[in-house]
Amino acid sequence: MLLFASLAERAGTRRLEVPVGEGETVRDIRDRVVARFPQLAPAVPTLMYALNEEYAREDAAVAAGSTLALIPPVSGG
Amino acid sequence: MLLFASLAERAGTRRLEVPVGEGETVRDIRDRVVARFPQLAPAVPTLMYALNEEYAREDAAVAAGSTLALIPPVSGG
Amino acid sequence: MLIRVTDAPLSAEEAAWAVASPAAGAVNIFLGVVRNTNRGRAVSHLVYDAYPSMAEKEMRAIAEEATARFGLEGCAVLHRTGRLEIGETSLVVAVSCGHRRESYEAGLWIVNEVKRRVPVWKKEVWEDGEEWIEGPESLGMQQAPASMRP
Amino acid sequence: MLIRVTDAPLSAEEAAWAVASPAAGAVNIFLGVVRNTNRGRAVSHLVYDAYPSMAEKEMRAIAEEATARFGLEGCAVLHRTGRLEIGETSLVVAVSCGHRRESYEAGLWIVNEVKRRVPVWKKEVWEDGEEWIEGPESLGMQQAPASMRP
Repeated sequence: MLLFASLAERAGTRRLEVPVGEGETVRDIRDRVVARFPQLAPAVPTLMYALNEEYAREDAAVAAGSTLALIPPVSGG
Repeated sequence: MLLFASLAERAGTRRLEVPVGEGETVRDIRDRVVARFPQLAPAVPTLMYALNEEYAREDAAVAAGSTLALIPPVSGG
Repeated sequence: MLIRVTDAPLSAEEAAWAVASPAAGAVNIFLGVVRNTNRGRAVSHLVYDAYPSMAEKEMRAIAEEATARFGLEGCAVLHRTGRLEIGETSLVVAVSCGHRRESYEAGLWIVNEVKRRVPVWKKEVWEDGEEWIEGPESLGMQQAPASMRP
Repeated sequence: MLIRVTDAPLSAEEAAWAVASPAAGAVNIFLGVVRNTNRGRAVSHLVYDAYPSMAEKEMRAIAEEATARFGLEGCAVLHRTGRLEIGETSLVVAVSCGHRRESYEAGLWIVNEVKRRVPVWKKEVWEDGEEWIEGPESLGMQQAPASMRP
Protein backbone atom coordinates (compact mmCIF):
# COMPACT_ATOMS: atom_id res chain seq x y z
CA MET A 1 0.00 0.00 0.00
CA LEU A 2 1.32 3.43 -1.00
CA LEU A 3 0.56 6.63 0.91
CA PHE A 4 1.19 10.17 -0.30
CA ALA A 5 1.07 13.79 0.82
CA SER A 6 -1.05 14.36 3.92
CA LEU A 7 -1.69 10.62 4.34
CA ALA A 8 2.00 9.80 4.38
CA GLU A 9 2.60 12.51 6.97
CA ARG A 10 -0.29 11.33 9.15
CA ALA A 11 0.75 7.67 9.00
CA GLY A 12 4.46 8.45 9.27
CA THR A 13 5.23 6.20 6.32
CA ARG A 14 4.86 6.14 2.54
CA ARG A 15 4.71 2.38 2.16
CA LEU A 16 3.04 -0.51 3.97
CA GLU A 17 2.98 -4.24 3.36
CA VAL A 18 -0.60 -5.42 3.93
CA PRO A 19 -1.74 -9.07 3.82
CA VAL A 20 -4.55 -9.77 1.31
CA GLY A 21 -7.18 -12.45 1.87
CA GLU A 22 -8.90 -14.23 -1.00
CA GLY A 23 -11.76 -12.22 -2.56
CA GLU A 24 -10.88 -9.05 -0.70
CA THR A 25 -11.61 -5.66 -2.24
CA VAL A 26 -9.97 -2.25 -2.17
CA ARG A 27 -12.40 -1.32 0.60
CA ASP A 28 -11.37 -4.30 2.74
CA ILE A 29 -7.68 -3.45 2.50
CA ARG A 30 -8.31 0.23 3.16
CA ASP A 31 -10.38 -0.59 6.25
CA ARG A 32 -7.60 -2.78 7.57
CA VAL A 33 -5.08 0.04 7.15
CA VAL A 34 -7.40 2.64 8.70
CA ALA A 35 -7.95 0.31 11.68
CA ARG A 36 -4.21 0.33 12.26
CA PHE A 37 -3.79 4.07 11.51
CA PRO A 38 -6.96 5.70 12.82
CA GLN A 39 -5.48 9.13 12.05
CA LEU A 40 -6.26 8.36 8.38
CA ALA A 41 -10.00 7.98 9.03
CA PRO A 42 -10.95 11.67 8.44
CA ALA A 43 -9.47 11.44 4.90
CA VAL A 44 -11.51 8.42 3.84
CA PRO A 45 -14.59 10.26 2.48
CA THR A 46 -12.52 12.09 -0.18
CA LEU A 47 -10.12 9.28 -1.10
CA MET A 48 -9.68 7.75 -4.50
CA TYR A 49 -7.76 4.53 -5.12
CA ALA A 50 -5.24 3.21 -7.63
CA LEU A 51 -4.63 -0.46 -8.21
CA ASN A 52 -1.40 -1.15 -10.09
CA GLU A 53 -1.24 2.51 -11.21
CA GLU A 54 -4.82 2.69 -12.55
CA TYR A 55 -7.71 4.39 -10.81
CA ALA A 56 -9.93 1.69 -9.24
CA ARG A 57 -13.28 1.55 -7.45
CA GLU A 58 -13.73 0.59 -3.82
CA ASP A 59 -15.27 -2.72 -4.79
CA ALA A 60 -12.46 -3.79 -7.13
CA ALA A 61 -10.91 -7.15 -6.21
CA VAL A 62 -7.31 -7.04 -5.02
CA ALA A 63 -5.01 -9.87 -6.03
CA ALA A 64 -2.05 -10.77 -3.80
CA GLY A 65 1.05 -8.87 -4.90
CA SER A 66 -0.95 -5.89 -6.22
CA THR A 67 0.08 -2.31 -5.53
CA LEU A 68 -2.76 -0.37 -3.95
CA ALA A 69 -2.41 3.38 -3.48
CA LEU A 70 -4.58 5.76 -1.47
CA ILE A 71 -5.08 8.89 -3.57
CA PRO A 72 -6.20 12.07 -1.78
CA PRO A 73 -7.78 14.76 -4.00
CA VAL A 74 -4.99 15.74 -6.38
CA SER A 75 -3.63 19.29 -6.42
CA GLY A 76 -0.83 19.28 -8.98
CA GLY A 77 -0.07 21.87 -11.61
CA MET B 1 4.98 58.17 -48.50
CA LEU B 2 5.93 54.66 -47.36
CA LEU B 3 5.22 51.51 -49.36
CA PHE B 4 5.48 47.93 -48.09
CA ALA B 5 5.28 44.32 -49.23
CA SER B 6 3.54 43.87 -52.61
CA LEU B 7 3.18 47.64 -53.08
CA ALA B 8 6.90 48.23 -52.64
CA GLU B 9 7.65 45.48 -55.14
CA ARG B 10 5.16 46.82 -57.67
CA ALA B 11 6.39 50.40 -57.36
CA GLY B 12 10.05 49.40 -57.17
CA THR B 13 10.56 51.63 -54.13
CA ARG B 14 9.72 51.73 -50.41
CA ARG B 15 9.76 55.50 -50.02
CA LEU B 16 8.52 58.47 -52.03
CA GLU B 17 8.62 62.19 -51.43
CA VAL B 18 5.23 63.58 -52.45
CA PRO B 19 4.31 67.31 -52.46
CA VAL B 20 1.25 68.18 -50.36
CA GLY B 21 -1.09 71.04 -51.21
CA GLU B 22 -3.06 72.94 -48.60
CA GLY B 23 -6.21 71.12 -47.40
CA GLU B 24 -5.32 67.89 -49.17
CA THR B 25 -6.46 64.54 -47.75
CA VAL B 26 -5.05 61.03 -47.63
CA ARG B 27 -7.14 60.25 -50.69
CA ASP B 28 -5.66 63.15 -52.67
CA ILE B 29 -2.10 62.07 -51.95
CA ARG B 30 -2.87 58.43 -52.70
CA ASP B 31 -4.47 59.37 -56.03
CA ARG B 32 -1.41 61.39 -56.98
CA VAL B 33 0.85 58.41 -56.26
CA VAL B 34 -1.38 55.94 -58.09
CA ALA B 35 -1.40 58.29 -61.10
CA ARG B 36 2.38 58.04 -61.19
CA PHE B 37 2.46 54.28 -60.41
CA PRO B 38 -0.62 52.85 -62.14
CA GLN B 39 0.52 49.34 -61.20
CA LEU B 40 -0.68 50.17 -57.67
CA ALA B 41 -4.27 50.79 -58.77
CA PRO B 42 -5.51 47.17 -58.33
CA ALA B 43 -4.50 47.31 -54.63
CA VAL B 44 -6.46 50.46 -53.80
CA PRO B 45 -9.81 48.82 -52.87
CA THR B 46 -8.21 46.85 -50.00
CA LEU B 47 -5.78 49.52 -48.76
CA MET B 48 -5.68 51.05 -45.34
CA TYR B 49 -3.66 54.15 -44.44
CA ALA B 50 -1.42 55.30 -41.65
CA LEU B 51 -0.63 58.94 -40.99
CA ASN B 52 2.36 59.43 -38.68
CA GLU B 53 2.13 55.78 -37.56
CA GLU B 54 -1.57 55.84 -36.69
CA TYR B 55 -4.34 54.32 -38.80
CA ALA B 56 -6.15 57.13 -40.64
CA ARG B 57 -9.23 57.49 -42.83
CA GLU B 58 -9.13 58.47 -46.49
CA ASP B 59 -10.59 61.88 -45.70
CA ALA B 60 -8.04 62.76 -43.01
CA ALA B 61 -6.18 65.99 -43.71
CA VAL B 62 -2.46 65.64 -44.43
CA ALA B 63 -0.14 68.34 -43.13
CA ALA B 64 3.11 69.04 -44.96
CA GLY B 65 5.93 66.95 -43.48
CA SER B 66 3.61 64.11 -42.44
CA THR B 67 4.48 60.46 -43.01
CA LEU B 68 1.75 58.71 -44.94
CA ALA B 69 1.92 54.93 -45.38
CA LEU B 70 -0.12 52.69 -47.67
CA ILE B 71 -1.08 49.60 -45.66
CA PRO B 72 -2.17 46.50 -47.59
CA PRO B 73 -4.18 43.93 -45.60
CA VAL B 74 -1.78 42.79 -42.89
CA SER B 75 -0.65 39.15 -42.69
CA GLY B 76 1.79 39.00 -39.80
CA GLY B 77 2.04 36.36 -37.12
CA MET C 1 5.99 12.98 -26.93
CA LEU C 2 7.89 14.08 -23.84
CA ILE C 3 6.46 13.04 -20.45
CA ARG C 4 8.37 13.44 -17.21
CA VAL C 5 7.99 13.71 -13.44
CA THR C 6 11.23 15.00 -12.01
CA ASP C 7 12.75 16.85 -9.07
CA ALA C 8 15.04 18.80 -11.42
CA PRO C 9 14.18 22.31 -12.72
CA LEU C 10 11.91 22.45 -15.77
CA SER C 11 12.72 24.35 -18.95
CA ALA C 12 10.29 25.96 -21.41
CA GLU C 13 13.01 25.75 -24.05
CA GLU C 14 13.39 21.97 -23.72
CA ALA C 15 9.63 21.57 -24.11
CA ALA C 16 9.60 23.84 -27.19
CA TRP C 17 12.28 21.69 -28.80
CA ALA C 18 10.42 18.51 -27.89
CA VAL C 19 7.28 19.56 -29.76
CA ALA C 20 9.00 21.05 -32.81
CA SER C 21 7.66 19.78 -36.14
CA PRO C 22 7.92 21.09 -39.72
CA ALA C 23 4.14 20.69 -40.01
CA ALA C 24 3.43 22.88 -36.98
CA GLY C 25 2.52 26.54 -37.42
CA ALA C 26 1.71 27.10 -33.75
CA VAL C 27 3.47 26.16 -30.52
CA ASN C 28 1.89 26.89 -27.16
CA ILE C 29 3.80 26.53 -23.91
CA PHE C 30 2.22 26.87 -20.48
CA LEU C 31 4.24 27.24 -17.31
CA GLY C 32 2.65 26.74 -13.93
CA VAL C 33 4.67 28.91 -11.57
CA VAL C 34 4.83 29.22 -7.78
CA ARG C 35 3.30 32.56 -6.84
CA ASN C 36 3.86 34.56 -3.72
CA THR C 37 0.24 34.50 -2.53
CA ASN C 38 -2.68 32.10 -2.62
CA ARG C 39 -6.16 32.85 -1.35
CA GLY C 40 -4.84 36.11 0.03
CA ARG C 41 -2.13 34.49 2.14
CA ALA C 42 1.63 35.01 1.67
CA VAL C 43 3.30 31.78 0.49
CA SER C 44 6.88 30.99 1.51
CA HIS C 45 7.37 28.01 -0.81
CA LEU C 46 5.62 24.83 -2.01
CA VAL C 47 6.45 21.17 -1.64
CA TYR C 48 5.14 18.79 -4.31
CA ASP C 49 4.62 15.11 -3.71
CA ALA C 50 3.73 12.65 -6.49
CA TYR C 51 3.10 9.03 -7.33
CA PRO C 52 5.66 9.27 -10.12
CA SER C 53 5.06 6.10 -12.12
CA MET C 54 1.29 6.53 -12.12
CA ALA C 55 1.57 10.27 -12.72
CA GLU C 56 3.63 9.67 -15.85
CA LYS C 57 1.11 7.06 -17.00
CA GLU C 58 -1.77 9.54 -16.57
CA MET C 59 0.18 12.36 -18.20
CA ARG C 60 0.91 10.14 -21.19
CA ALA C 61 -2.76 9.14 -21.45
CA ILE C 62 -3.79 12.80 -21.37
CA ALA C 63 -1.20 13.71 -24.03
CA GLU C 64 -2.37 10.89 -26.28
CA GLU C 65 -6.01 11.85 -25.87
CA ALA C 66 -5.19 15.50 -26.65
CA THR C 67 -3.15 14.50 -29.68
CA ALA C 68 -6.11 12.63 -31.16
CA ARG C 69 -8.68 15.21 -30.10
CA PHE C 70 -6.88 18.36 -31.31
CA GLY C 71 -4.70 16.94 -34.09
CA LEU C 72 -1.43 17.76 -32.34
CA GLU C 73 1.95 17.38 -34.01
CA GLY C 74 3.80 17.30 -30.69
CA CYS C 75 3.04 17.30 -26.98
CA ALA C 76 5.14 17.60 -23.81
CA VAL C 77 3.95 17.39 -20.21
CA LEU C 78 6.49 17.86 -17.41
CA HIS C 79 5.81 18.05 -13.69
CA ARG C 80 8.31 18.88 -11.02
CA THR C 81 8.33 17.51 -7.45
CA GLY C 82 10.04 18.46 -4.23
CA ARG C 83 10.55 21.92 -2.77
CA LEU C 84 9.86 24.85 -5.12
CA GLU C 85 10.55 28.51 -4.38
CA ILE C 86 8.48 31.50 -5.55
CA GLY C 87 8.91 31.93 -9.32
CA GLU C 88 9.95 28.34 -9.99
CA THR C 89 8.08 26.27 -12.56
CA SER C 90 6.06 23.29 -11.32
CA LEU C 91 4.33 22.32 -14.58
CA VAL C 92 5.15 22.66 -18.28
CA VAL C 93 2.57 21.81 -20.95
CA ALA C 94 3.69 22.35 -24.55
CA VAL C 95 1.81 21.50 -27.72
CA SER C 96 2.37 22.07 -31.43
CA CYS C 97 -0.19 21.91 -34.21
CA GLY C 98 -1.25 23.55 -37.44
CA HIS C 99 -2.98 26.67 -36.19
CA ARG C 100 -3.07 28.96 -33.18
CA ARG C 101 -6.62 28.42 -31.91
CA GLU C 102 -6.18 24.66 -31.52
CA SER C 103 -2.85 25.20 -29.78
CA TYR C 104 -4.51 27.33 -27.10
CA GLU C 105 -7.52 25.04 -26.74
CA ALA C 106 -5.40 21.90 -26.53
CA GLY C 107 -2.99 23.43 -24.02
CA LEU C 108 -5.73 24.56 -21.65
CA TRP C 109 -7.52 21.22 -21.97
CA ILE C 110 -4.33 19.37 -21.00
CA VAL C 111 -3.59 21.64 -18.03
CA ASN C 112 -7.13 21.14 -16.76
CA GLU C 113 -6.85 17.35 -17.12
CA VAL C 114 -3.48 17.31 -15.37
CA LYS C 115 -4.98 19.18 -12.44
CA ARG C 116 -8.00 16.90 -12.41
CA ARG C 117 -6.44 13.46 -12.51
CA VAL C 118 -2.64 13.29 -12.25
CA PRO C 119 -1.60 12.04 -8.79
CA VAL C 120 0.45 15.02 -7.64
CA TRP C 121 -0.11 17.03 -4.47
CA LYS C 122 1.16 20.33 -3.21
CA LYS C 123 1.81 21.55 0.29
CA GLU C 124 1.69 25.30 0.87
CA VAL C 125 4.20 26.54 3.39
CA TRP C 126 3.64 29.93 5.02
CA GLU C 127 5.77 31.71 7.55
CA ASP C 128 3.60 30.38 10.37
CA GLY C 129 2.41 27.00 9.17
CA GLU C 130 1.79 24.64 6.29
CA GLU C 131 -0.98 22.61 4.72
CA TRP C 132 -1.46 19.99 2.02
CA ILE C 133 -3.83 21.39 -0.59
CA GLU C 134 -6.50 18.88 -1.47
CA GLY C 135 -8.31 19.24 -4.77
CA PRO C 136 -7.56 21.39 -7.79
CA GLU C 137 -7.37 25.17 -7.45
CA SER C 138 -10.01 25.36 -10.10
CA LEU C 139 -12.50 24.64 -7.34
CA GLY C 140 -11.37 27.94 -5.89
CA MET C 141 -13.29 29.08 -2.86
CA GLN C 142 -15.93 26.42 -3.32
CA GLN C 143 -13.65 24.12 -1.41
CA ALA C 144 -12.46 25.37 1.93
CA PRO C 145 -8.90 24.50 2.95
CA ALA C 146 -8.72 21.36 5.08
CA SER C 147 -7.97 23.45 8.18
CA MET C 148 -11.32 25.21 7.84
CA ARG C 149 -13.37 22.03 7.51
CA PRO C 150 -15.18 20.52 10.51
CA MET D 1 6.60 44.93 -21.06
CA LEU D 2 8.83 43.70 -23.88
CA ILE D 3 7.91 44.81 -27.42
CA ARG D 4 10.19 44.28 -30.40
CA VAL D 5 10.28 44.02 -34.20
CA THR D 6 13.61 42.52 -35.21
CA ASP D 7 15.37 40.55 -37.92
CA ALA D 8 17.21 38.48 -35.31
CA PRO D 9 15.97 35.03 -34.15
CA LEU D 10 13.31 35.05 -31.42
CA SER D 11 13.59 33.12 -28.16
CA ALA D 12 10.78 31.68 -26.03
CA GLU D 13 13.14 31.74 -23.08
CA GLU D 14 13.79 35.49 -23.34
CA ALA D 15 10.03 36.12 -23.44
CA ALA D 16 9.48 33.87 -20.41
CA TRP D 17 12.06 35.87 -18.44
CA ALA D 18 10.52 39.14 -19.58
CA VAL D 19 7.11 38.29 -18.13
CA ALA D 20 8.33 36.70 -14.89
CA SER D 21 6.66 38.07 -11.76
CA PRO D 22 6.38 36.77 -8.19
CA ALA D 23 2.62 37.41 -8.38
CA ALA D 24 2.17 35.24 -11.50
CA GLY D 25 0.97 31.65 -11.18
CA ALA D 26 0.62 31.13 -14.93
CA VAL D 27 2.83 31.94 -17.90
CA ASN D 28 1.64 31.31 -21.43
CA ILE D 29 3.98 31.52 -24.41
CA PHE D 30 2.83 31.28 -28.00
CA LEU D 31 5.23 30.76 -30.89
CA GLY D 32 4.11 31.34 -34.46
CA VAL D 33 6.30 29.03 -36.53
CA VAL D 34 6.92 28.71 -40.29
CA ARG D 35 5.30 25.48 -41.42
CA ASN D 36 6.15 23.45 -44.48
CA THR D 37 2.72 23.73 -46.11
CA ASN D 38 -0.04 26.31 -46.40
CA ARG D 39 -3.37 25.81 -48.11
CA GLY D 40 -2.08 22.44 -49.32
CA ARG D 41 0.98 23.87 -51.04
CA ALA D 42 4.61 23.11 -50.10
CA VAL D 43 6.32 26.22 -48.70
CA SER D 44 10.05 26.78 -49.24
CA HIS D 45 10.41 29.74 -46.87
CA LEU D 46 8.74 33.01 -45.89
CA VAL D 47 9.83 36.63 -46.13
CA TYR D 48 8.34 39.09 -43.64
CA ASP D 49 8.13 42.81 -44.29
CA ALA D 50 7.03 45.31 -41.65
CA TYR D 51 6.55 48.96 -40.88
CA PRO D 52 8.69 48.56 -37.77
CA SER D 53 8.04 51.80 -35.87
CA MET D 54 4.28 51.60 -36.35
CA ALA D 55 4.26 47.85 -35.73
CA GLU D 56 5.92 48.35 -32.35
CA LYS D 57 3.44 51.10 -31.54
CA GLU D 58 0.49 48.81 -32.33
CA MET D 59 2.05 45.88 -30.48
CA ARG D 60 2.51 48.07 -27.42
CA ALA D 61 -1.09 49.31 -27.62
CA ILE D 62 -2.32 45.70 -27.84
CA ALA D 63 -0.16 44.64 -24.88
CA GLU D 64 -1.43 47.55 -22.79
CA GLU D 65 -5.03 46.82 -23.67
CA ALA D 66 -4.55 43.12 -22.80
CA THR D 67 -2.87 44.01 -19.52
CA ALA D 68 -5.87 46.07 -18.43
CA ARG D 69 -8.44 43.65 -19.81
CA PHE D 70 -7.02 40.39 -18.41
CA GLY D 71 -5.12 41.69 -15.37
CA LEU D 72 -1.73 40.64 -16.68
CA GLU D 73 1.43 40.80 -14.58
CA GLY D 74 3.71 40.76 -17.64
CA CYS D 75 3.43 40.80 -21.42
CA ALA D 76 5.89 40.35 -24.29
CA VAL D 77 5.19 40.63 -28.03
CA LEU D 78 8.04 39.98 -30.47
CA HIS D 79 7.82 39.81 -34.26
CA ARG D 80 10.59 38.82 -36.58
CA THR D 81 11.14 40.17 -40.10
CA GLY D 82 13.22 39.11 -43.10
CA ARG D 83 13.70 35.60 -44.47
CA LEU D 84 12.52 32.75 -42.23
CA GLU D 85 13.06 29.06 -42.90
CA ILE D 86 10.69 26.22 -42.02
CA GLY D 87 10.59 25.76 -38.24
CA GLU D 88 11.77 29.28 -37.42
CA THR D 89 9.71 31.47 -35.11
CA SER D 90 8.06 34.58 -36.59
CA LEU D 91 5.99 35.66 -33.57
CA VAL D 92 6.29 35.27 -29.81
CA VAL D 93 3.45 36.30 -27.48
CA ALA D 94 4.06 35.71 -23.78
CA VAL D 95 1.85 36.68 -20.87
CA SER D 96 1.88 36.10 -17.13
CA CYS D 97 -0.99 36.44 -14.69
CA GLY D 98 -2.57 34.88 -11.64
CA HIS D 99 -4.30 31.87 -13.11
CA ARG D 100 -4.17 29.60 -16.12
CA ARG D 101 -7.47 30.35 -17.84
CA GLU D 102 -6.75 34.06 -18.14
CA SER D 103 -3.26 33.31 -19.44
CA TYR D 104 -4.69 31.27 -22.32
CA GLU D 105 -7.48 33.75 -23.05
CA ALA D 106 -5.15 36.75 -22.98
CA GLY D 107 -2.55 35.05 -25.17
CA LEU D 108 -5.03 34.10 -27.87
CA TRP D 109 -6.63 37.54 -27.78
CA ILE D 110 -3.23 39.19 -28.31
CA VAL D 111 -2.25 36.86 -31.17
CA ASN D 112 -5.56 37.58 -32.89
CA GLU D 113 -5.10 41.33 -32.48
CA VAL D 114 -1.53 41.15 -33.79
CA LYS D 115 -2.75 39.37 -36.91
CA ARG D 116 -5.58 41.84 -37.31
CA ARG D 117 -3.85 45.18 -36.97
CA VAL D 118 -0.06 45.10 -36.74
CA PRO D 119 1.49 46.27 -40.03
CA VAL D 120 3.49 43.16 -40.93
CA TRP D 121 3.22 41.17 -44.17
CA LYS D 122 4.44 37.79 -45.27
CA LYS D 123 5.46 36.52 -48.66
CA GLU D 124 5.18 32.80 -49.25
CA VAL D 125 7.91 31.39 -51.43
CA TRP D 126 7.36 28.03 -53.13
CA GLU D 127 9.71 26.10 -55.38
CA ASP D 128 8.01 27.58 -58.45
CA GLY D 129 6.88 31.02 -57.39
CA GLU D 130 6.03 33.42 -54.61
CA GLU D 131 3.23 35.63 -53.40
CA TRP D 132 2.54 38.30 -50.79
CA ILE D 133 -0.23 37.05 -48.53
CA GLU D 134 -2.84 39.73 -47.97
CA GLY D 135 -5.08 39.48 -44.94
CA PRO D 136 -4.86 37.29 -41.86
CA GLU D 137 -4.83 33.51 -42.17
CA SER D 138 -7.86 33.46 -39.93
CA LEU D 139 -9.88 34.37 -43.00
CA GLY D 140 -8.72 31.03 -44.35
CA MET D 141 -10.25 30.02 -47.62
CA GLN D 142 -12.78 32.83 -47.47
CA GLN D 143 -10.14 34.99 -49.05
CA ALA D 144 -8.59 33.68 -52.21
CA PRO D 145 -4.86 34.31 -52.75
CA ALA D 146 -4.21 37.45 -54.80
CA SER D 147 -3.20 35.34 -57.80
CA MET D 148 -6.67 33.78 -57.92
CA ARG D 149 -8.53 37.07 -57.85
CA PRO D 150 -9.85 38.68 -61.03
